Amino acid sequence: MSGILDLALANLISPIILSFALGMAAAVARSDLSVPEAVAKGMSIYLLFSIGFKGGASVADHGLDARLVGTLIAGLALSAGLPFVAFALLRTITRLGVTDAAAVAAHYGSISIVTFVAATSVLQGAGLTAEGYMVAVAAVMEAPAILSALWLIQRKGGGSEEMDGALWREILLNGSIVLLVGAFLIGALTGQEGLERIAPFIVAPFQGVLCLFLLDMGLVAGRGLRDSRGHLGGGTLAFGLMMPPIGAAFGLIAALLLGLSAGGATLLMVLAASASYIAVPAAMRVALPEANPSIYLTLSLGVTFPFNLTLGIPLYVAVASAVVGG
Amino acid sequence: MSGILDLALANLISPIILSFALGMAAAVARSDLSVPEAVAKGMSIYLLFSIGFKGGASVADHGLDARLVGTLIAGLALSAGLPFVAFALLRTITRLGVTDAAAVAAHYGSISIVTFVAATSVLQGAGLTAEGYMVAVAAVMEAPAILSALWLIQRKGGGSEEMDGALWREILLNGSIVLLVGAFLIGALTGQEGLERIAPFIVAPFQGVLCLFLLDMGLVAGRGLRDSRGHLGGGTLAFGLMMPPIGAAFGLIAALLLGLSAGGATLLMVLAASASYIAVPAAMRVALPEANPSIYLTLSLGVTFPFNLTLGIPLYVAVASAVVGG
Amino acid sequence: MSGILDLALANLISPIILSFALGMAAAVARSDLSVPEAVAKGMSIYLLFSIGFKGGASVADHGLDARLVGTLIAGLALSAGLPFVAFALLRTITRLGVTDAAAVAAHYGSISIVTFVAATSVLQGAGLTAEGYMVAVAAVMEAPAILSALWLIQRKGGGSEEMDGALWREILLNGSIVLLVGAFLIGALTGQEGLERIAPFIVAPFQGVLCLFLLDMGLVAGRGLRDSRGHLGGGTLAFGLMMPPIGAAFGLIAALLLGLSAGGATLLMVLAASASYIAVPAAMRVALPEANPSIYLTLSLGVTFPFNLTLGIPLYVAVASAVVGG
Amino acid sequence: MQTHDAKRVEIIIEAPMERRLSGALMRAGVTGFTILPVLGGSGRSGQWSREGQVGRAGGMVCVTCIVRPERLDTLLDAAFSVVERHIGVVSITDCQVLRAERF
Amino acid sequence: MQTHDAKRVEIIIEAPMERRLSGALMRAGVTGFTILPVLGGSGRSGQWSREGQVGRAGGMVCVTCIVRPERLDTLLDAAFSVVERHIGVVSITDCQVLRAERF
Amino acid sequence: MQTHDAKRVEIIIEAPMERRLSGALMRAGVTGFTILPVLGGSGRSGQWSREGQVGRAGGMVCVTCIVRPERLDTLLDAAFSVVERHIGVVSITDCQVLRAERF
Ligand SMILES: Nc1ncnc2c1ncn2[C@@H]1O[C@H](COP(=O)(O)O)[C@@H](O)[C@H]1O
Ligand SMILES: Nc1ncnc2c1ncn2[C@@H]1O[C@H](COP(=O)(O)O)[C@@H](O)[C@H]1O
Ligand SMILES: Nc1ncnc2c1ncn2[C@@H]1O[C@H](COP(=O)(O)O)[C@@H](O)[C@H]1O
Ligand code: NA
Ligand code: NA
Ligand code: NA
Repeated sequence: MSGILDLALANLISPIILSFALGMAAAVARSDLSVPEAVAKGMSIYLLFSIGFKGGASVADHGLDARLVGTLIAGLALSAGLPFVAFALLRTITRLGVTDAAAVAAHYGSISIVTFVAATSVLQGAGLTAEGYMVAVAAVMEAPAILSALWLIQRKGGGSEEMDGALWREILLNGSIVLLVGAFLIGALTGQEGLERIAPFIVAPFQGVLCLFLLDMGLVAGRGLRDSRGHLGGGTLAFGLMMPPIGAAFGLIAALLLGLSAGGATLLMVLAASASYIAVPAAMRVALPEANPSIYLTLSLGVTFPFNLTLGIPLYVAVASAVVGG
Repeated sequence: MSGILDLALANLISPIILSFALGMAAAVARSDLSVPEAVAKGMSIYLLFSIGFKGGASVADHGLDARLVGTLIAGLALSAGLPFVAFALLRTITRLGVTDAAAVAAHYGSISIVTFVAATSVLQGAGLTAEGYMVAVAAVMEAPAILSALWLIQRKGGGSEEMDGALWREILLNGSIVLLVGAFLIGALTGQEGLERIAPFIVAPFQGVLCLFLLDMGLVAGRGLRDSRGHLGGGTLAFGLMMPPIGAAFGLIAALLLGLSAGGATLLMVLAASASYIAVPAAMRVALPEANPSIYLTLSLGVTFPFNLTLGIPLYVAVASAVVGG
Repeated sequence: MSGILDLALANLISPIILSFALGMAAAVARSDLSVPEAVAKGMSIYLLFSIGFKGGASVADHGLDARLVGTLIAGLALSAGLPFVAFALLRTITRLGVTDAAAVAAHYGSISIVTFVAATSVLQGAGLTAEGYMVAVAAVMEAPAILSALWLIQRKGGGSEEMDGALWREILLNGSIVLLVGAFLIGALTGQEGLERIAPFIVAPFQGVLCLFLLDMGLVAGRGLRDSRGHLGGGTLAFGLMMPPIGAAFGLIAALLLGLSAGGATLLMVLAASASYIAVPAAMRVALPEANPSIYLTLSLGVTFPFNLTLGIPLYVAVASAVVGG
Repeated sequence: MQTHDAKRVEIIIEAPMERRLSGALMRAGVTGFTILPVLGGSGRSGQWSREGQVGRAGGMVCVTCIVRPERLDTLLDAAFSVVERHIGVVSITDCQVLRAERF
Repeated sequence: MQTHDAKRVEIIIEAPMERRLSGALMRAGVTGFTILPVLGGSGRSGQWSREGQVGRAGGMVCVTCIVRPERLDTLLDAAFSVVERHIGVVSITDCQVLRAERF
Repeated sequence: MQTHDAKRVEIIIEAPMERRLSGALMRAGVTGFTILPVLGGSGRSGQWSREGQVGRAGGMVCVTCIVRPERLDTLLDAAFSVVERHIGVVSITDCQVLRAERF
């Protein structure tokens, strides 16, 4: 128990969390501090490339694990299934309509890659390693949740734009998925040798870039919270804090069934627990324009993301270590 | 004496000064070389975060110095007092009206953080260390000068926009102050351990980023000089070269009274000698729209900044070392 | 022979080529992956500064080579002369008119600095070193080709905007030339000592930045190819693949006459073989607005650039090593 | 200088919808348009700014089309089919153009 | 397609004044506007460009508001109270809008 | 509020030509204009977007000038001398301005 607390505390006073907190505080205080959009996008490209490449290089190094295919399928199932759990919970404890509830549900089936990245950095600090292919699992979990949400809407009689080919293409080939999978393949092809050539770029400064990126995330999340004060009811807020551990529990069960390492189990929990705030919102604006963006964005970025970053990740590490025995 | 010359020469042929000179030359020759605004802003975020964090980590390491509070107060006093000196000098040797003179004076009471950053890097080259909290002093010196300038205007009968709460908030919570102070606190909280985690990002490449940043500063300063040729009278120009050593002298006196190290004395001189070109101009556009921006911007960025960068800093280092005995 | 194949293969599965391929694939698949323009420009500033500085520092280190002047003259001659070769070839094997053929020819006399940068990184991998002043040669080769092309047009009766002073200034002082030459001079002035101060910025992460930059180049080249499908005839395409080895042959002859090292010979071949896609297109839009940009851009960036990057460079390395005996 | 009557249509629309809008315009035979970036704005769905935007998904762009008056209705129909269920603003101004053969 | 008369007001103003302008508009009940970035320009106070700007403090932005004709004066009063002592340009154009209920 | 008639000219032109255009405007005595960035567009020479642009050489910008009606022809002549052989679009709208002494 004190192990969890220590881990949580160490996590809370790490430079990356404090950078996030600084951003949030600056936004809430209405400071004009801001990171240019292009720079924020540049950093996210850096993080995706780096995390993908390192995952691929690690797969090249350790060889393919028999569990790879199973874990990919588990990821697909979690992403497709969790929206139903989220939807049921939302319809029970909040007053959201079908459309808004389905839109929120789509976000919680999908994943937040920055939460994933932060978790790998906590794992590293805790001396745990994870299966390299977990980044591929992250990639496959981005999209299926959207399909489930649209199916939910159709069945419940809400109106959604028809799910045309253009939208499918946009979702499946969205920039982050392509970059993550592409970098993973490059890492897998060039292996340890390739990694060494670019390690001074993608490994050494990684934590520092993550700090500045989280500073910006804090700014964005803080502004969102500030502007939407009052828009979120208590039930909705509670959902944003309850759904992550519920998702994580499903992730843990899958990890145990698959026999993942403690590190791998943590990451699967993190993926299940986290909520999308890039790919899914963009898809929702096209497919479900009637859903209110300030609800799903504030929940996912303003409530669930900070929760996972500060308390969630250490909790999942502790639970995974205790249960799997890292 | 030859020590000063050596130092000045070593400073002049360092990559950072030459990068600045390259930018100036390119601008004057009307090359289309330019650094995208977003990238320049990204680099300044990097520099502020890095310098703040390192200051904080150094305070965490060396413990709190009894002089901290005294130095903060001295910084406040310098920032609030120097505008009066500058105003008197301007009204004596130039033909600027009350409004323009007050606007210029506000810039010279405030500080240029890039000059400060360049000075820390010269100190490092000279093997001197400074009190880590000097970055906090830099932060408190940004704003008071603005108040003095507005007070001057009101007393002299010039008209200025009323100094409303919104403007105060903007000045005190402007991005650079918040980032500098925030990073300082993060550094102080996470200490040496935090620094080690992100050192490959904020320490190792620092000098190189500073080169590119000064390249851009040179471009901007050069364009400003080019476009304002003829706008600045001889007296105004002379002010831009005389005020820095005068400010530095006040800084030195304060440093001696406080008993700062030679490094700390240099930095306090640099802060007093340097002139703002980001926070104060923005505040002036709102509060003193009648003041001519091309006067204060050209003076501060086109005259004083290059002077400090090339000759001022080595001079201050030499004087501080001689007087304090570094 | 197997040496060439090994080299080509090692080149093909290096992270930088695979990053380029990833970008191309993403663009062809119409993914919305994109690198913000400001970030791409920031990376190109980084690459130019870094390559220029390292060249200068290497000249400072090894002393001035008697061949420097000769090589600069050879570069000028290649840049001015190759457009005539290209023009003759284009008029023979394609159906392009005088204006379009001359515009394309200008691109092939000029150079692609990214191809040059990629080649230095392949040389490094192969353990070859080159004369540091080759970056200065690259700089002088940017512009003369434009003059040849405009002369060709005038003689052949095509109409071109008069070549006014403003255009000359724009071409000779364009950002990349100024930055490359400026950084070279800074490197030469500050030498090994200056290099050491900023090596963690300009040396260590270089390969990694190059990966992300080539990812963007791949995206841009891929989009260009995608959008111009059908616009390029077979003859034009053939030209884009034939001209690089022809240019390289001229480069090799010059290198042999000058007595360059195998590394230097490779780089001169690469410069002669590569085609501009930044400076020359911008000049053509001003001076030859009637020339169709999609022809010269697609050829240079969509055909010749990938060819050189994947097959050309290893070929030139192998030939230069065999002939010069590196 | 010889000028010709034309209509200038300005459509402010969510960035993720931009590809659909340009597709619809092309299909309706409107092949000339220009897209400007938007920094921020305010409307019935609240205030937003590019940098302060939650998730940065929902930025907007401003698409300007200049057409001959007789093509206005085709253009509006095409544009409306896309913006119909989405937030955004469509405005039309009378204008004059040089080089009418280009439109 | 059914269109309605409206007024399109374009205000070019210094970036540091933008928050004040949007505040004044909101207070005057003008809740719909769009802000475009400006790259550079020229006027009585000289030529400037975003990248070549000394200090980058003084960039400008372009704020566009579309309002019903009867709200024009309220809008102009609000805008003028902010730009009065500052540099900047205010222009008004007649236009037509779709979906008038949005304005 | 007192307004005055004016003309609003909008010129969409290739970025490498922008310096020439502003030079020509200045020489013709048109010292007030504003330059907006352009993200992308489509025309007879095809579709392009700033990020997807081959070589990024050929982006465009949008130059807006507001002038007194009697200066319109001078402006159009100056602008036309630059855009004549180049791609680009020139449109003119009637507008009203505040603070006419500024134009
Ligand atoms: N009256 C208006 N004038 C100009 N732009 C507007 C107006 N109304 C809305 N907009 C723009 O359209 C976006 C969405 O509007 P809305 O659907 O009302 O939230 C806003 O963020 C503004 O950028
Ligand atoms: N006549 C005009 N047409 C368009 N924009 C203008 C005009 N006059 C001024 N501007 C814009 O307003 C800014 C400030 O103008 P000024 O106060 O005249 O220096 C300029 O930099 C331009 O961006
Ligand atoms: N009818 C139009 N309306 C708005 N912008 C246009 C129009 N035609 C062309 N443009 C712009 O001008 C650029 C060049 O046009 P073009 O010369 O027709 O290829 C396009 O990429 C658009 O940005
Ligand atoms: Na999830
Ligand atoms: Na000062
Ligand atoms: Na060439």
